[in-house]
Amino acid sequence: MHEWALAEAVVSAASKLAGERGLGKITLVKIKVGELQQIDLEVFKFALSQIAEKLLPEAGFEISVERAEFRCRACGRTWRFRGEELDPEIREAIHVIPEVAHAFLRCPRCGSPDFEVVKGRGVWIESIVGEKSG
Amino acid sequence: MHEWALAEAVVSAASKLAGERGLGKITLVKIKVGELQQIDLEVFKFALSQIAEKLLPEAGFEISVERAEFRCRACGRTWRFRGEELDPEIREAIHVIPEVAHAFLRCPRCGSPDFEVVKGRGVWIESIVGEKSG
Amino acid sequence: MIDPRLSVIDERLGRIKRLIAVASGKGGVGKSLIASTLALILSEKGFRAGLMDLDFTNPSTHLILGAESAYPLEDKGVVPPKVRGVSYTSISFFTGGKPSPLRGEDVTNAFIEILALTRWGDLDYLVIDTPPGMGDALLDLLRLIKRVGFLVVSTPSRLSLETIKKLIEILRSVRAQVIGVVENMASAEMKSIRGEVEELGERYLGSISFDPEVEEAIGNPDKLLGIRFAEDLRKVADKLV
Amino acid sequence: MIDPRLSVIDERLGRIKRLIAVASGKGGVGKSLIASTLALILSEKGFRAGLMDLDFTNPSTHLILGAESAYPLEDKGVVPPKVRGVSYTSISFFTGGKPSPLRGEDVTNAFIEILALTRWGDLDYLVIDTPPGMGDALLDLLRLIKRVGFLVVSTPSRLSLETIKKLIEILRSVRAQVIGVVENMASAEMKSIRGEVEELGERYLGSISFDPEVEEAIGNPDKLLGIRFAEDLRKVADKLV
Ligand SMILES: Nc1ncnc2c1ncn2[C@@H]1O[C@H](COP(=O)(O)OP(=O)(O)O)[C@@H](O)[C@H]1O
Ligand SMILES: Nc1ncnc2c1ncn2[C@@H]1O[C@H](COP(=O)(O)OP(=O)(O)O)[C@@H](O)[C@H]1O
Ligand SMILES: [Mg+2]
Ligand SMILES: [Mg+2]
Ligand SMILES: [Mg+2]
Ligand SMILES: [Mg+2]
Ligand code: NI
Ligand code: NI
Ligand SMILES: [Zn+2]
Ligand SMILES: [Zn+2]
Repeated sequence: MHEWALAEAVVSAASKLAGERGLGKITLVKIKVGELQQIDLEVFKFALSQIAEKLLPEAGFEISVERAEFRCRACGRTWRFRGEELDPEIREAIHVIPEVAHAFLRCPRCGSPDFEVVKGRGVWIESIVGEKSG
Repeated sequence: MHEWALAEAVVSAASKLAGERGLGKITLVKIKVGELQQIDLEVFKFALSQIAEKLLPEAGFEISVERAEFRCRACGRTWRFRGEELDPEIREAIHVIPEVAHAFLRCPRCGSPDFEVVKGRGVWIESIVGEKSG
Repeated sequence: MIDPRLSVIDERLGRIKRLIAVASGKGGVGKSLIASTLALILSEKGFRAGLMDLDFTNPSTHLILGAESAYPLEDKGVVPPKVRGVSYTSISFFTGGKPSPLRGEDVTNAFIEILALTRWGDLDYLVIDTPPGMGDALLDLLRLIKRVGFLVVSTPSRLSLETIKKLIEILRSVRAQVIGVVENMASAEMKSIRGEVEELGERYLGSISFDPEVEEAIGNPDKLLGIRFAEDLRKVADKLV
Repeated sequence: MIDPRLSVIDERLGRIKRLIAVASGKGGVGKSLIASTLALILSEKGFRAGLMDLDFTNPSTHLILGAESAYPLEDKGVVPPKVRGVSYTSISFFTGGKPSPLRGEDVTNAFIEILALTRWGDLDYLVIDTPPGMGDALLDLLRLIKRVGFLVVSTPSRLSLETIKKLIEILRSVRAQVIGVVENMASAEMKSIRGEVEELGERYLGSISFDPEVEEAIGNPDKLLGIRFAEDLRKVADKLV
């Protein structure tokens, strides 16, 4: 479970952002999670709430998951990630470092490992809502 | 002068595009040229007209130049290309392969060669206008 | 927006009979030395030979060929200069020997630019020197030039052998042509990888000895063609033509 | 949209006293062997040492260390396993030895992911093995870890020397710390590059002989620490600590 490490990153980035924007408190953080990360949302939410307790005590977190989509650079074919069909070890590896998908997945049309993750990679802060300080 | 080679590429791509879209003839090709390419527009237009004579006899060409802009990945600074301040040999090299800018240019703030060409690279077909065949 | 350069690549390479990429995945196994000398040998045999250096962030064929002052002619495109009979192109023409750190997307762009502009004309062989690793240059080579064959280079070392196994696996997965494997820097102390290569189902094209005369011959094609290294490589070349 | 991973990198590396990247620009000069053995030597000397393999498309430190079965613990992040006392991380944990062709943007993403997730804890030294070339990995190392020092490796060959000159020029232009140059695979037949290194104004950290026992020691840290290669490298390490 490295959801905790990602939650730390989110809280740390959100607090920095609040500082930059002169927000005294943050009330909402909107997060987008790529499907490829295969985040355990319960664990992630729990970690966010624990870590935010000190740093962003009034923040709520809204999380959406973006489905993963690949596009082959060799033949143009697009397709979707089907984590449930993969070996658990491979899923776990992609969960930690999504780029290792290039070691395990191939374009279903032409067999190329040269595909782009068009959508569904990473953990992103989409927006924060807060109140100006002072 | 390799404007001729680029003009050949434009005419060849435009004819293929016309084929794909079922256009019997092309009347206009809109081209965007990045400043970094330092294209001689007179030579380029002449080459386009010569090459198009056979393949796209009814096509006009509209060319716009996009100014080049760099952004440093190390410090975020953005700046513009100043070709006129460079040694002619360096200009010529960048004219042929714009990426060699990374051998000669540095971020004016932090000295890094790790910059992105945000705008002003390449020769692009923006759009074509034609008439459906049949 | 459409990048028109992609439309002319096939035409620019259209009069080249055979394209041979020298690759390994590993650095320092002798790819550049073999690519450069192979082009010289093919030319010596009377073929029209070309050499393209695709190791953009660390080009070295110009040093091996002593071609630091070669420069192409711009004539309706870029016409490769001839270096001892070999039509030659390298990014070093344009960087003038300055360091050129490039990210993957820049490698892709520079490669497409070179492919779109270079007028090779009629060639029997175009030898392509490739960088180490399995990154943008290799993937673009596979994406943009479908009919390239791969001459895989390995030393006898296990680290090199493991790397070429991976390269061959990737080449097979995209149905690229693997011409065979050349073993370079062979020596009495090191066990040959011939058995492993044959077990992989690939052709073992021969072994090139570690040759202490290589270093002195760098920068001097005549000398290069006269040493043991070239003699060993000629036997490999005979299997290709 | 903001990538939150960048916010925690400094904190994750915060309790590492010194970061040493082993680099050359050229492949096959012994970077991976030196990086792996240097980490072992530092640990042997009683320092808390770590090793990060940044050659994502051709990792080899796991083969050198015989660490094919090492796997990290996931505990509020990724905790590097210890390999003979060295806290170790490599993409090979996750690729399981399969080929991993990655474009530059994937290298960047995987690197940031590893930096954001890995809990190194307290270390005296983190040694970083780098890939050949001057591409995304090098540029990201410079961009993301400002306080890394570079241990430059070269063989006596002119091709290698020309490459490290370029690397050093780039490192200087961004004011990165160049610790010095190690000459690897020295032999009686090859002239040392000591003079050239000193002329460049860099510290010559010593010479490591070509050692035929290296090949047999690959995969076996105990053996590796017992051969001439390690003996020569210990003298280099003494100058670093
Ligand atoms: N058969 C050989 N005998 C002696 N030295 C060699 C031999 N093959 C290559 N070399 C030397 O080994 C080094 C690496 O060769 P190079 O062609 O640059 O490898 P690569 O292109 O794979 O990185 C160079 O210094 C080169 O001169
Ligand atoms: N001093 C040395 N003596 C003998 N062999 C060496 C020595 N240094 C490196 N090698 C061998 O040279 C090859 C290249 O070394 P490696 O560490 O993989 O280089 P790099 O990481 O720079 O590509 C490997 O087979 C390695 O075992
Ligand atoms: Mg992850
Ligand atoms: Mg151009
Ligand atoms: Mg090379
Ligand atoms: Mg290495
Ligand atoms: Ni996890
Ligand atoms: Ni020109
Ligand atoms: Zn495909
Ligand atoms: Zn900058």
